[in-house]
Amino acid sequence: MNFDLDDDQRDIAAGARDFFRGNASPAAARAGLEGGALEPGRKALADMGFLGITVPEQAGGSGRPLLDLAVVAEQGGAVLAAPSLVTAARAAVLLAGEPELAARLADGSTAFAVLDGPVERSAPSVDAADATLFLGLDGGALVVGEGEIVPGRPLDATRGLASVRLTSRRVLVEDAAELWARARQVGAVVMAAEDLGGADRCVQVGVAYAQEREAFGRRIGSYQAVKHMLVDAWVGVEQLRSLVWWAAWAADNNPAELPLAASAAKACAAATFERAASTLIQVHGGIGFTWEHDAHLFWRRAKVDRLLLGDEAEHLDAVARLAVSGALGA
Amino acid sequence: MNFDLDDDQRDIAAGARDFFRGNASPAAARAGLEGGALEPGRKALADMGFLGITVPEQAGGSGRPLLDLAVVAEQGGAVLAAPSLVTAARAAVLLAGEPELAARLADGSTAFAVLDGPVERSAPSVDAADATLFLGLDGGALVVGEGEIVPGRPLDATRGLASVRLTSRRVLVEDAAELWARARQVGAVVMAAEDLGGADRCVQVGVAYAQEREAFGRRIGSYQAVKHMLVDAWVGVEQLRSLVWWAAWAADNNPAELPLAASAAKACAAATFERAASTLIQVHGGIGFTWEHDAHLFWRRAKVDRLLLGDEAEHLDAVARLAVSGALGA
Amino acid sequence: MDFDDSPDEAEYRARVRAALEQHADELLRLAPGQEAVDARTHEAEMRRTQRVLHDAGLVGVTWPREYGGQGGTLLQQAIVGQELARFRVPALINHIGMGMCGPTVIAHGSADQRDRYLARLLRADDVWCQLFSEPASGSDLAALRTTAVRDGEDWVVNGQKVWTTLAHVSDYGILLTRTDPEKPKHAGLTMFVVDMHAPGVTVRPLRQMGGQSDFNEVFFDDVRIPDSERLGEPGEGWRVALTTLMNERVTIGGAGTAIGAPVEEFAEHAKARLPQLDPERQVLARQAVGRAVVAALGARYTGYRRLTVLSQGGIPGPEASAGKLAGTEAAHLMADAGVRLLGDDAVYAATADGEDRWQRTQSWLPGISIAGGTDQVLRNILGERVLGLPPEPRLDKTAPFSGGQR
Amino acid sequence: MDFDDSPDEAEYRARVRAALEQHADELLRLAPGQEAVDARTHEAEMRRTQRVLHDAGLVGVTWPREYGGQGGTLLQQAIVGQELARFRVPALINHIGMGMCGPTVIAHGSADQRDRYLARLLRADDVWCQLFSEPASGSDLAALRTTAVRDGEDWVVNGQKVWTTLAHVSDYGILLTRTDPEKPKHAGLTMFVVDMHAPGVTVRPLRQMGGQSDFNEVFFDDVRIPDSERLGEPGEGWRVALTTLMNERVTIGGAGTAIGAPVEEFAEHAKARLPQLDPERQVLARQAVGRAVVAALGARYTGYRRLTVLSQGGIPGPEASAGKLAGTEAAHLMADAGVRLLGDDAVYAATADGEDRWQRTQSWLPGISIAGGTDQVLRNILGERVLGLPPEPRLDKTAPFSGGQR
Repeated sequence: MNFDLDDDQRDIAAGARDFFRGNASPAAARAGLEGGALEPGRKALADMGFLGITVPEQAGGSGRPLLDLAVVAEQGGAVLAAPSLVTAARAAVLLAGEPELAARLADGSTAFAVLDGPVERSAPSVDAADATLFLGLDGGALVVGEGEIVPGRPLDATRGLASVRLTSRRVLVEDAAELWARARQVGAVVMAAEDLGGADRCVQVGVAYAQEREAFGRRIGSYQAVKHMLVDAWVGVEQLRSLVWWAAWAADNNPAELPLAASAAKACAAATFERAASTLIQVHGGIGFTWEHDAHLFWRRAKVDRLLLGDEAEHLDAVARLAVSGALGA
Repeated sequence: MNFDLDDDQRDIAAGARDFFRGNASPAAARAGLEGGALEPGRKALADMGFLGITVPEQAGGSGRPLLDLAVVAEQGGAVLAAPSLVTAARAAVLLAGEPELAARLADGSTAFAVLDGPVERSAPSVDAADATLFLGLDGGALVVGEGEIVPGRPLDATRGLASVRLTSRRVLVEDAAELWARARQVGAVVMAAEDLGGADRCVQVGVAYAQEREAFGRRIGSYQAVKHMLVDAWVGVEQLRSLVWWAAWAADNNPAELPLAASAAKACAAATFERAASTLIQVHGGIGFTWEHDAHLFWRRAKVDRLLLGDEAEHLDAVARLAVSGALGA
Repeated sequence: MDFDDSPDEAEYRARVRAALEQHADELLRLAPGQEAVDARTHEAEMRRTQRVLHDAGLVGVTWPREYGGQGGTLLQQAIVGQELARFRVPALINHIGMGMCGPTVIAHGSADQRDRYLARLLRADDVWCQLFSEPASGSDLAALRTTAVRDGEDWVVNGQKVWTTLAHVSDYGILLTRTDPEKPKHAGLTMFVVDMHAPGVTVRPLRQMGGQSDFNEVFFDDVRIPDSERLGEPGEGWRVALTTLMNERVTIGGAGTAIGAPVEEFAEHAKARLPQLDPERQVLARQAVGRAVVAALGARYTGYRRLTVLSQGGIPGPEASAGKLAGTEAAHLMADAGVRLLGDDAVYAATADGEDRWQRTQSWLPGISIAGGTDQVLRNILGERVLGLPPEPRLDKTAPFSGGQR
Repeated sequence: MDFDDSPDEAEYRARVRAALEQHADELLRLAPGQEAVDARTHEAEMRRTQRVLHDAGLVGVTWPREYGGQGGTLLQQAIVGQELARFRVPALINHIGMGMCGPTVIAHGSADQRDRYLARLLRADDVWCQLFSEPASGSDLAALRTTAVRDGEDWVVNGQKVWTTLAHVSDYGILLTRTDPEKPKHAGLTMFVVDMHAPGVTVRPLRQMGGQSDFNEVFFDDVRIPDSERLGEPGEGWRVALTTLMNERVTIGGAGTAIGAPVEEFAEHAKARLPQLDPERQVLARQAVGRAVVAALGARYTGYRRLTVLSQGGIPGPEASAGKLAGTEAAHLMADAGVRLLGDDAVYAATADGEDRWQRTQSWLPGISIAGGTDQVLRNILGERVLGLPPEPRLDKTAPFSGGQR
């Protein structure tokens, strides 16, 4: 039994943490709500090699397992980095047979987005707002094409959500339903990893404040109402971390478990991040619901992410269906 | 605006409280689990006039509004009295056109039960275990008859649950669907009132213990974890009380509101009583989960009642359907 | 039990309605779907609206006649509130002044202060704000640090207040200060009336997470207040503030009025959106809708019970705090279900056609669980004052404030 | 990352399996669906089972060889635990003795005590129990009132203990007493080994809400204990007890083993019952099933992370308490969904064919949120020792116990 990161992965995580802390921040997420640029941005992610972690080496990537990408994604999530690594992970699966396109994904020369829903008018899709080439599922076929972008008023600007209508399309894989499903599961795992980073950060910031702030002659973290709220959020984060690691590990090492594990991780992420962000606000009291405080930026991310790539209800339903059809083993 | 009991109803409540405290108790509910007799029993309830509160005066009842019965039921619920007034309330509606049977209901000379589900093999029905005459819905018709009783191993003995197969049947009302639905709504209100009494009692007992018991040099009620748990339970009880009163009032004064109000009250009762009973156990710590303590008897009642006469999901669904079809008004 | 008005109440309500109809043209009213107006942009109309209502006898309903009020009952006040809402008149510009500042001046002001301030307050000739909270003293109000130092006939005030509703349009405020840091925290406070136009007062809007600015920060930099503007004795400020706060409780978490959207509006929204979901999602959505409706109805009818207490001449006690807790919970459930029902639009800050009703409520609710008493503080109040549970041990009530024990 | 055994672990596991197969006929095993055996009715078989396992080298895995143990690792212990569960061997009769009493004797006993007790304990020649909790001291263990008074070479014990697992079959117990009521509560305690067959010891079963009796009350009426049976110095009882409690933490909320039903069993149940619901109820039930499975898997894989720490030679810290919280939550969700899936049978204590798996778990879980550390105490531990949040102010640590401050 060795259910822990190895030394390589710890190094990757440490490097990612340094990079993201230096090149992204909740402040950028705040500025993004008023039109500011996203940080660190696609180019910086490509330069760090993060967009190509799971792209095969032949296509210019690192050919590393999804777990490596998940630990990087967690660090990005902690500072609300954008664009999301979900697109990189998902597109890497979809472009497995397209080394040339995969190379453009990995080196950041093309801004890909993966479209959810019908390609005639997609659902709000991650980082579609500034993408130039779109992957979509069109009548069972994987297609690539250009499109017309319709953004909405952002709730969380870092997700770059937009609805897209494909204006051109070329079929890459004829019968792509299974590939598409796997890519979406992988995307769900990476989003859960980003949410893990965000939720973990919420608990850390909340704990730090509760250790300092005083009310009625005591530090507020000594009150059970505050303490237990933070503990419950932390326990949730710990469960989420386990499910994210398991799901990411399963993607490469036990693909039959991926559907269940991905749905479990994504369902857990939705509830855990939302609770952690709400807790962060509540622990801070008045200052916690001001524009200048970071708390609402995590809250916004949580409110959006919980609905992307399948909401909690969809994934709980999937977990139940898979569990009763024997996916847990006997 | 006068949303409060009137002096008559306060008197009725006070009288009922005295009666039930003298003639029933959680101890009897405990003994019932090992075959002991239920308290106060059907005869005592009839003698007090409680079985006939809503039966018309011509049929030997008091012809009083449902709200009067609800305030009595609340007092019975507080001590886990049995049999339930749900059957009296429901049968009184069903027997509106049968004064002779209604008189036998009111004076307790016949032990009625109202069967849920098909009369060929009913669902577990309240106080059917020792009933001799059954009311049921058979292909849209209201029937009365004798039956074969199949009890289960009781979780809460005071509910007298049994499944029944009618062995004889006589049609009382040919096209009874609406009457039946109304009777079930009235039954739901009365059960919610009994649950209100139980939940309220749980909070009272929990508060009293938290005021006395000490740990770590302080009374445990001074700890926020305990205090807030009790407050949340109490706030729930207050909401439930409002919904029960409203629903009981609507039955006589604004019947169009009854379906929504009854479902709201029953849904709220299910969650509120269950939480209050769990809180009662948790506040007591070790002693709270012993056989000799009363806490589990409330917990048993809550675990059973939440599923009877439609569970929370059924009633929430009904509330939603009614609300979107305009039952709230514009 | 009777949800209708008593004959007296019905008559009063009819008079209120008639007065509103008569002055309809002079009143600011909310457009359909609009919930509030911004005092920043509509100050003049809001002042005019309150003046017109005042002259029609609908302002200061419960205030004594000698101070320009109507000498009426709390229930009449509630009826006016209901009718103003029905007539879609937004909250009056001086609602803080009427709900909190005025009652404090009545209770603790000098005859001269009462004469100078109260009638003008009701007419909105002067708008008032309440200057209590500070960055370092939120729930623990008595930990405030703004100082007032005696200097001849004046006091000199320095410090910062925060969460001050309406400060940017206010003419006066009631200001709680620390005048003796050597006393225990509750004992060294003094209350004043401060002229918001005095030199050294700076008001800065405070932006909330949803982007709007309902509150302000107020900075005091050597602001001079004549001793004649003191409310109550020096060192008695905490007792004076309790008057204000008890009146706040009457105002918040009120009697039968919803926090957030009314449940009827929520039901309309659900009616429009539910059919657009696929059948299985409808099953799940109805659970959420039903749960929210039950919570909202529970809060509403519990509010009616409090209103009944008013109707019978009673005074709301600490149990009114339960109204805010339950109302906030219901509002959360409605907002969450309301947003989810939007489908794809739920991930945006507004729907494609610019409608942001549910998203706006969603982003406003975290503040509601904090402002006017956090959920946790309300639970303490209910536990201790209603259920009679013992308080937490307090270490800060006796030590001198300057001793670092805050 | 690798969920498989390391080569060493795999080899050890194979040896364990072989030993179990070899002694299969001598071991008490659980029938399908059975979760536990009652020591009241199966004492002899349970003692024999432990003896057989001991002789096969599967008991006291981590204990030093000098005391009859195997000198192995915590991970080997976990492997033995997993394989015993897989082989459906019920909890060993001396699990309290091995998990808590023995380690305390090892740490604080005299050489003579260690010689006399430890080897016999591992072989279940003697069964042990832990006598700490009292009616007036649950979470606040140090408030205990059972007294031991020195009398010549003996101590005389009077008082009552409660929640004592296995007391009715025990030969010895470790007993925490108050020997100096004038000292502050933690300072006046002393620990002893008590002979459960001594005159004046009375054991009475304590019935739980579900009807079963997993615990006992134990009464001490002038029970004499020789001073040589003291564990640690007089007044050092609290320090000795902490040794016991730290070992308890290793035992509870463990590493990857579920509280309540395994999730696979729950899934089987759902598989059988879901199709019997009408389609809309299936939609709702799948939400509950999914939620419970996610919680159970989260607890399981978090347990695997703790197991990994063991595997790498680490010691479980206070974060293990999170395992009990999360495991209890998952068990609650599974039990509730499990009961609801029964349809009509959910209102009874058993299904029509007498099966009571889910109802029994339901009635057992309220106790699990209390026993071995209430949810609230666990949250305090996690908040203070893992997250580093400040403790509550304590007023009871310095006053003399007899001063009424308990």
